[in-house]
Amino acid sequence: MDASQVIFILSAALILVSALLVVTVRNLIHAALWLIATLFGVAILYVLLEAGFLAVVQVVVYIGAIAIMFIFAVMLTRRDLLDKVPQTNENWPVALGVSALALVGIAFIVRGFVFSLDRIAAPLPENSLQMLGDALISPAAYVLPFEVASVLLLAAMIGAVYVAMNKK
Amino acid sequence: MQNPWMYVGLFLLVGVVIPIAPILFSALIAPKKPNPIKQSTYECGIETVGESWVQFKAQYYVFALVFLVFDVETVFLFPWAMALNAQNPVVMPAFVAVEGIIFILILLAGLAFTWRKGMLEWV
Amino acid sequence: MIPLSWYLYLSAMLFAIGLYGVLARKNAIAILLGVELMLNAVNINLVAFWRYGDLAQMAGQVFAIIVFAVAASEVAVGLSLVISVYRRRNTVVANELDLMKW
Amino acid sequence: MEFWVDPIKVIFEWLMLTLTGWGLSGELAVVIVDLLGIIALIMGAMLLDIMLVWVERKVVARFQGRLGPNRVGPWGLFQPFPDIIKLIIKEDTTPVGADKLVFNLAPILSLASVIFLWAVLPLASTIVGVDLNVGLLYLVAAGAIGTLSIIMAGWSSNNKYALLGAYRMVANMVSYEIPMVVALLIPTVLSGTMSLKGITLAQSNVWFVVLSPLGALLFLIAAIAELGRSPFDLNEGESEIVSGFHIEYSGMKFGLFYAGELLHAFTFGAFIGVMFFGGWQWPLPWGEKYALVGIFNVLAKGMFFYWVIMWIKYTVPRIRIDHMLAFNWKFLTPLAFVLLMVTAIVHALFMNMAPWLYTLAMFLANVLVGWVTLEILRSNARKQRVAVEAPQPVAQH
Repeated sequence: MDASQVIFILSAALILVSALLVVTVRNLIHAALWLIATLFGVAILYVLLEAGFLAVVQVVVYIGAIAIMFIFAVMLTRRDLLDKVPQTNENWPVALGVSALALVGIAFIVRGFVFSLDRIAAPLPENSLQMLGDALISPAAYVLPFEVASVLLLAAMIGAVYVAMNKK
Repeated sequence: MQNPWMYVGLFLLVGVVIPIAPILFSALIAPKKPNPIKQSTYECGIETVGESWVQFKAQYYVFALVFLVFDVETVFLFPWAMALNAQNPVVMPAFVAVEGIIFILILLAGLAFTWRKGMLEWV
Repeated sequence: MIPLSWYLYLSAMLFAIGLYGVLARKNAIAILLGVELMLNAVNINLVAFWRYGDLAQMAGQVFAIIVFAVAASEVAVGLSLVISVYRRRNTVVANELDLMKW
Repeated sequence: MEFWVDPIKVIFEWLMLTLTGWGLSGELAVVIVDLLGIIALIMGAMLLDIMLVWVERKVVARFQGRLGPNRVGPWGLFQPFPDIIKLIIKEDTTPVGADKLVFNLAPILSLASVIFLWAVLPLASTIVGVDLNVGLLYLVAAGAIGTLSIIMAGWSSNNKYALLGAYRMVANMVSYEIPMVVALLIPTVLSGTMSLKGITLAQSNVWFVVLSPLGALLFLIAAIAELGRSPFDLNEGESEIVSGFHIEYSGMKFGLFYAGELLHAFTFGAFIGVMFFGGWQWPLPWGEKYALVGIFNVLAKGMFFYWVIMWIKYTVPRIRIDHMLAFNWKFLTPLAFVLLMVTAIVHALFMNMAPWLYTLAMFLANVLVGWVTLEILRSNARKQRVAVEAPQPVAQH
């Protein structure tokens, strides 16, 4: 067991425990804060995968914007009643069954993969960040998703602003 | 130093521990004589009415929303800015710049829409 | 070194937890929290496959970034629907939004 | 002689030799030495922070025609220490209904988010905590944690004013992150790297403030808003929401918020120096060669911009909330994006030309953008003046 495996296990534990708390705690603000812990754990995984850019982006976008939006929305819609009563609906056992089934199913698929699961990552080229930039702008690669992403964001912004608009 | 992120991890750990130290130290030596008046919510001496949660302007929300979209946009722009300076460019720099400008203009259209609809006003 | 399968199993577990959150939670905002967990599970998979696959292909990282954009859009629209509903009907409980049921 | 060129490296090697001499494995020794270095760096930053309390009080006193602290030690230099002792021995109250864990976590994260910034601050050519290839985004990420801590503080205090402070934080301070990030994109475009060391090295001929004066100005304004300092201190607003999010904090926890704010201002000052004013390479020469001179240069720039931020803070009154939001979304953000687009296109067209031509084109493009902005502002102001000065219908009797 080397250092990276220890870090992986620790961050996996952080991710899973806080994710479980996200879906179980009654106080929604706490759920949002646990979500932040999960997201931070995922950022550590990205670092282990040597995708430093994505790790930092994870913190900037998820923690800096998305999680804050969640906390904000909870503060906006908070009814005190909601913190005390159970937060799950009546068919939660079904939900548990379905998600357990999904887990088993995915695990089954993962086991049946054609390529070797024990493969070890090849050493990363020095300029992977530059490669990402090149991939995003080169017409042979992903310039279309790059531009479409901005259209998606535009649609989201217009839609969200339109919905949030007070029609009085 | 093999991996810079190892250093960052250590730094984050120490950076969180060091602010905890004075709080713990203070908790050890500071007096502790709580009473209900001392612990009541501070509202300039007037007694608190109702809960701390009060209705507030949803307008705050619209700004957070526009912020969210633009924040994600900047993430796309950082790799673009680096590609603009590529040593052996796959694409002509001017073409790269134009791609980024199209990207920005599409999003500025969203800002213009919000502006025109009067959602940026603080009423 | 960490084998690829560890990441895949972890992401499967995260996905299952998120799915449970989506299906079992009452509060609409909590449901969106579950969706975020699922999207993160997907992202772990994408990046892991990039790292263990062909490194010259940046597809994994590019699509992880696109997933960020999708997640942000989903949160923006989803939460503004929730808030809009809350302002009209004064509830965020998904079961109580049954106007279209009949 | 070698010691004065790079003392840190000499000490590092000496420690490594000592530790491996004790029989430790190489990797463990590296971790231990790194840990010691980190603690030393953070302690240095905290010591600087303590002195900033004195600087802040002394400078504000001068701005207001007072003397400021002058009893404890020469020029009141030791004044911060009694301040700290007072904060430590003060009783720490927690309001009823507060969310204990979140309430206690918030000040820690607030100061920690500022300390995190020091990991990537290039103090000299050889003394960088760590030279991340995504250093600029790391800055933004640390800022995100700071924002989070303020929202946590505002929410967990169970206080209406604190909550209002948190709401304002989200709407105002967070909004200014957009022009700030766009202003960070400009050095990235110019240097082609996100590493702060790379950005400093790219300025060895021409500083980026010459290439993009508007970018530097935008960053300064957005940074002040991001710091939550006056005139953008709406989330504190002593006179309206009685210091907002940290209203319920007392003792050392308040102290951490305060220390975080001061150190944040200084650190951002240092980053302005690094990103637009050539980092360790100026005002003293030999900054490139001698590490200590480089550190002096960076800290001197940090102190200068800290002073500029203070100057603005104690001169300009607080901005009204609608003005502040309009200023960001209707002026700063569009201007930042236009500037980014112009910078990108000029960079793409002139990057292979002679350096002097490139510099000239960049500078002129900035001047042009600035001039057009001023013209638009002027015509807007003229329209508003005409509307106000138009003869109002007088009531007929």
